[in-house]
Amino acid sequence: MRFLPTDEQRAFTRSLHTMLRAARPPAAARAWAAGDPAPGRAAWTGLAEAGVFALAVPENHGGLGPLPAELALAFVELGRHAVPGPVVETVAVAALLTALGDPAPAERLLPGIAAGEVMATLRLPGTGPYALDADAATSVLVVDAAPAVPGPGSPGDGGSGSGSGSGSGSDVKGHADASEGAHGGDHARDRNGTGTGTGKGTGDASRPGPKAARPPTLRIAPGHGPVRASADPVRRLSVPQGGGEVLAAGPGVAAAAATAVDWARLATAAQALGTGLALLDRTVEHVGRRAQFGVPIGSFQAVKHRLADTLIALEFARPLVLGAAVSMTRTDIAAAKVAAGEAAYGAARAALQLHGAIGYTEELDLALWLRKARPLRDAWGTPAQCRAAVLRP
Amino acid sequence: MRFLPTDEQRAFTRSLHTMLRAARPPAAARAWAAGDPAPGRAAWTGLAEAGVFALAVPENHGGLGPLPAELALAFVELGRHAVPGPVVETVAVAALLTALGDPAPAERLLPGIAAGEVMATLRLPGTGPYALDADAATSVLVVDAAPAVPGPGSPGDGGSGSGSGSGSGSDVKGHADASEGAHGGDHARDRNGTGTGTGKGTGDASRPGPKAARPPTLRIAPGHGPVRASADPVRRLSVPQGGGEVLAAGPGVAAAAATAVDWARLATAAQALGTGLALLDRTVEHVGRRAQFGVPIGSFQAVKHRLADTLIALEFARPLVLGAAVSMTRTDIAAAKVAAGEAAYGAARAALQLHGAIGYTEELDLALWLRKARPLRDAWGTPAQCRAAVLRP
Amino acid sequence: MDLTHTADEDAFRAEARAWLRAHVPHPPPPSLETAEGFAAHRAWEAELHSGRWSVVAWPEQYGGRGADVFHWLVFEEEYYAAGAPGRVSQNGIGLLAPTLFDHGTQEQRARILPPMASGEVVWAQAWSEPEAGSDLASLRSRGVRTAGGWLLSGQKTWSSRAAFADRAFGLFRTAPDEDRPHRGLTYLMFDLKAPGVTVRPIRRLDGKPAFAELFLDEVFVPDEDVIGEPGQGWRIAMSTTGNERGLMLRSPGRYLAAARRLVGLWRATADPSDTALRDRVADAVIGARAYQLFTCAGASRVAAGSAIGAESSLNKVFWSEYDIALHETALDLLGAEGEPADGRDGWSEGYVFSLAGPIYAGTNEIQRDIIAERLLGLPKGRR
Amino acid sequence: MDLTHTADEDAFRAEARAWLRAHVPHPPPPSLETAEGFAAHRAWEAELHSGRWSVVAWPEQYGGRGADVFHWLVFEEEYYAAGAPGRVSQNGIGLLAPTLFDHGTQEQRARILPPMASGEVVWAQAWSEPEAGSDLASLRSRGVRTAGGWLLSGQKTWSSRAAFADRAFGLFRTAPDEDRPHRGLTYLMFDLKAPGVTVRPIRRLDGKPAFAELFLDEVFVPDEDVIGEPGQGWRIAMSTTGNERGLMLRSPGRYLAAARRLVGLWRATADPSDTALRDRVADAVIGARAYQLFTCAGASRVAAGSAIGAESSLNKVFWSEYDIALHETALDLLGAEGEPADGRDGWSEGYVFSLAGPIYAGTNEIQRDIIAERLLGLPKGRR
Repeated sequence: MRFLPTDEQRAFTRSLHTMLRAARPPAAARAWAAGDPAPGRAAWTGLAEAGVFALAVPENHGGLGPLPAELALAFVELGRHAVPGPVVETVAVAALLTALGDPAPAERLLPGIAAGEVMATLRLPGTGPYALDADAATSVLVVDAAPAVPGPGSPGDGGSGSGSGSGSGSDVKGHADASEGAHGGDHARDRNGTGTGTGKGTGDASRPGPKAARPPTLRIAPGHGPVRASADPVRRLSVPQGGGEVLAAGPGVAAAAATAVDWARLATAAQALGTGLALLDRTVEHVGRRAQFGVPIGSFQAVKHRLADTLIALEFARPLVLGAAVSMTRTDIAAAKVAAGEAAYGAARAALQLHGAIGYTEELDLALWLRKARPLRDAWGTPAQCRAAVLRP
Repeated sequence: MRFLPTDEQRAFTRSLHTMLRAARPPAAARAWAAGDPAPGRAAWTGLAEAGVFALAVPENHGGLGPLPAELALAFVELGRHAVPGPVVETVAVAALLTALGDPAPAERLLPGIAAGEVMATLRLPGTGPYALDADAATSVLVVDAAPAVPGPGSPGDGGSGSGSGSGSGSDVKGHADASEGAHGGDHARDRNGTGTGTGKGTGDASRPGPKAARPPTLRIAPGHGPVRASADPVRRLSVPQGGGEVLAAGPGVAAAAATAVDWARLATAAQALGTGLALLDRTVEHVGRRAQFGVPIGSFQAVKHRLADTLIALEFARPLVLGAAVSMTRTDIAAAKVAAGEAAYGAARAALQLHGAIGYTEELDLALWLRKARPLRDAWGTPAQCRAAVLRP
Repeated sequence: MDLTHTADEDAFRAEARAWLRAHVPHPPPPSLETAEGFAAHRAWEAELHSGRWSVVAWPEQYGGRGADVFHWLVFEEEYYAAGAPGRVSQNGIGLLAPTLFDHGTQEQRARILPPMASGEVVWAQAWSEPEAGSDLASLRSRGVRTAGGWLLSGQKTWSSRAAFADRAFGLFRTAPDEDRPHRGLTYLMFDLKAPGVTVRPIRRLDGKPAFAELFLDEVFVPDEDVIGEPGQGWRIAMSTTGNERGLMLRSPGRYLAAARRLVGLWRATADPSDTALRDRVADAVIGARAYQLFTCAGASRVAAGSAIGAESSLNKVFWSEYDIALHETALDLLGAEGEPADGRDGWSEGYVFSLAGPIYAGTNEIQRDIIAERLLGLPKGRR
Repeated sequence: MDLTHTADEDAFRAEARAWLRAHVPHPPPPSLETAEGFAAHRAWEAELHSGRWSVVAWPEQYGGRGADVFHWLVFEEEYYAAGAPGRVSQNGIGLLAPTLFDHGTQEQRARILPPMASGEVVWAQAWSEPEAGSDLASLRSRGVRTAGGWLLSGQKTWSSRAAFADRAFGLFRTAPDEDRPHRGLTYLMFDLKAPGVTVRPIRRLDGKPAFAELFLDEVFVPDEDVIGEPGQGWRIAMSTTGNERGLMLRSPGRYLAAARRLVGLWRATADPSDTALRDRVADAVIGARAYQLFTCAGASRVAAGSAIGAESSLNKVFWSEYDIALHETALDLLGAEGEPADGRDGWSEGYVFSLAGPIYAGTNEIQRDIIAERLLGLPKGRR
């Protein structure tokens, strides 16, 4: 056992850090939010050249991977530098196509992902109507109607993710549970695990039973609806259009989607961890400089203790994220997602409070991390969904 | 509107405070825990002479009441002074007999309660197998098997409180939900509301359906099993024996039991509030005196803020308790129980931490309040049960 | 100890309810932190004023109804229950007007209050400065004596709504050589369009210009716009923070209505057996009721002649943390629909707004120090 | 970055598991904070020792197996997974022994360690004094030079297990005139049955005599029971708090086993759709895994030659708060059966024990100060 990054891994993250600092992602993120993806695309190319996306792509499709540990370390840096774009989603697409095992769609997209030419995004049933950054992505993938395998103790309740076949996304309620459904979990428990309020009214009567379930399909959406800004305006949300070319169908798509969720959760957890670390760093710097009542506010015990608690949460989330990347078990990944997501959100709350009014402004770059923490906490699995997954036998 | 104690109410609580201080309840509580109820009985007589129990007894049965506002004010003082004995349970018995409306049992016990001659305790289905202080009480009342009225949206699941007919109390699981069941609530929701871990295995197969439900009965238990110390040793728990004289039966018993739960919750909430206030007072005094690193620890900001939060929780629980005593609505009472119970438990955690090791000893009188906070938080309705009640339509 | 309303209060409630039902705009106007929304909210103030509902607690001569604190609480309950818009004139009505009632001249009241009541003049506050956040005693913006008035120079910041407001009020250092920093401050009012004033809007987290920086360069303020004696500004400002405004900064009606909306959202969207969410919704209901009853007790003490002092710090910490928890619960109930910035029913904007609660009007850290030292009597430390 | 075990570690695990399965007493012995339970736990130490499992991390010559930190972690996982009893010799093994390895003489190690390993001599710590809780520099108990040794006088308190233990170790002021209070302290060992020692048991919240006050009146300690140089006691005591013992104070195996028991309780008693409880049970599982992996990373750093310094404060705050939350969840799962003091499966006693966590071994307030100042580099304040 040597549960520490190797020298090579450390050199890799250091070089990423140096490259990203030079690329000034805050400016790219602001442009991205304003609808100008050009600087973000340039950063993307840099990431691809550094091999980040290739980590998620197998060697036989032009990649270096799959190397989840290196990927997690890289995503900590992406979070730390507030890099814009569908970085998690592109990795999830790579994982999905890899898991699918079908050479044609894999060869069509994976080499491009590894090379940084494909910027992909993805919507799975159960994670809401939106795809992230579909307006900037080169490929918008959609999985429709992945029926859940009934779990033990879930009599006669195997359908999940109904109503998403149209791809219109207007029927939010139809997407309640499929990120868990894709995990083959127990539907009833999933619903309790969502905490997303989309459970009720899913339409018990209209939900197809196990026998009526259509096979899940993977398609390339022909476009997307109007862009809505997220609470983090760097995250641009839109609903993928229906129709388009079907790449794959059948139960294999559901299993591959579950794998995609795993990778997406891991990458999001790492990104959240990096986000929280950046928030803490900036806040520590601020409170050491900002004076009130004649002393730096960082000398007040209330400030110290709040930041100590923030550090504790992040430093115990970190080994969960890296450990999940090593083990790649579903429960470890879910645990990492809970801990990193909550730690980052806690860091955001502390950062805002301790910066005071200046932290509440869009003008300070701090906002780029502040506003990202909460969406990352929930993306690809809310804390409630992931807690349910931790206890799934 | 004058949502303040009147001059008379203030004079009453002041006189109670003076009387209790003179009676040195900590010594009585320690004797009570050791199995010597004599000093506690003497304090009981003093409370009765001050009219405390008469507040729960209607005038036509020798009381002064029902006067819930005065009773709540009195119970804040009982909590503040750590008075031992089944004070809440005696009030609950008075409320039950009053609500029952049957003159014979009422006349048999109520005048004695008002006069302080009857020290009663009570077990209802759904609050566990134990009755409090049955060894010291003069009357041990038991309600068995109060069937719940199925609530809306609770198809075919109307049974509740099964398995308590024997009165043996060995079948804890049978008591899962009846304090809520006594409130006529929805069984399925109740179970989720208990948070008591007794839901599963209640025996779905063996639970009588709505048609098989026996009518609830009220009886005087002929005795009790061995005494088990609570985590608060001043609370002496035992299981009432089966059998004994039946005082009443029929649906009226269920409704009266629900009223008894309301009064028990209100009195417990007030007692918890007083407990929390006493914990805060003692801790403020301690941290002003105890020095570390050359200054009183009460000058450290972390200590200040923790006590400020404790005060906030208690000062917002106080109007809930008094407001519930004025309105006597079921939701207000449940809200008060949640807030006062959690505030007192929070005060206990803060008191222990800020006293340090000395607070962790049985020798300091602080322990009398410390150990009571958690049982009071849960008695007659856990926070989860009471939160469910707050939202019940 | 009672919670009953008088017949007069009941009648007042019925009248308010009927008027509001007939007049509250549906759909609600755009966010008041936008130019368009600000104009719409100003128009709504005029409409409220036309019904004599804009300043119910003021004397009738200034457009009010002379409502006591209990009537005010009733009005606020009805106002928020009706889903009526936020109050764009809140800073003037809640902060400046009480100061004018206590320390202003007859002339000032007659000149300033009626257009405030009608929304014709909307006021912004100008307290904070870049180097003086929670530490107001270190204010540096100054007023220099000139013929017939004062020339103001310096910089103010975090001036809520100043991006669109008409006038502002604040403290300025007029006697810089005083040995104690609390002395030598003067309470002044000035025009945001006056020569020498530059308003730079500041965008909050959601991009809306909810406050502004004010740069003042020899801005002339006539003597008639000084409140109280020059040099007494600190005392005047403090004297109106310790009264019942501690109770009135956020009315219980606001949270009762918000909790009711949350319960509605929960019933519409959540699985009732999802106890984790249920418990948080219940806590929102419990907290709103606690805040209402706490305020009733405080109002009763005020009505009985007591002053509300440091107790208002309990209030501030409670509502500000409550408000965030309530909005976090709403967003969790909304799930994926909670992410968009223009999310459903204003919950997303409400969440952003709530985040400022623990920061402004005295940070919660300062409030907890006050609670510990003044209410619990703990020894002062260096913090 | 890997989490695999070596073949040797796997074999060690298998051997430990097999031995424990054959030897762990069922039902478990009574609480070790009682006379009867103490004796039973002492007997268990002897049994462990007979299998060479009592001090796996020590060199073989003292009864150990020379296990490195990874083997130790494996052993601890197996130990707690097997439901084995608490370790009555923990203070000696965890605190005194590392000090003897670093600062003791060959003679001391040969004389003291073997009977410690076998449970023949059980050690108590004697650090705190009534006026010196978190502030050890203000210790007052003193040692006065006498022929061939020292005479100890004064009072110690919060001496865990001293009610039943055999010997104790602690710091005594032997040079009272030193100008800096950290100087002039000497690290000494003494017999709890020696003339001049009075042991007054102190009952903790559940009534059990878990610690004691020690009154010392000219208690003779021979020179051979001084550890290191006289006057160097502070440095010696501190030098063994900053090493890997920060990792080893509470082993991950303990919480992994506790979380597993909690999940079992939850599956046996709770409604799985009760998400409020489910989330807390999940957090216990997540926390145990986080603690395990955090410790693995720390152990890997130690194995790679790094020192564990202030990082052990992260560890202390985490496990102490985790332990309370876990037990609170268990009691909530037990419902009415969680109230009795002798409640099911030791959860009630475990809860009482957990409550001490944030207080002892440096209060969590002190730990957070250390984290803020030493790990985050925030400026020192007066606290």
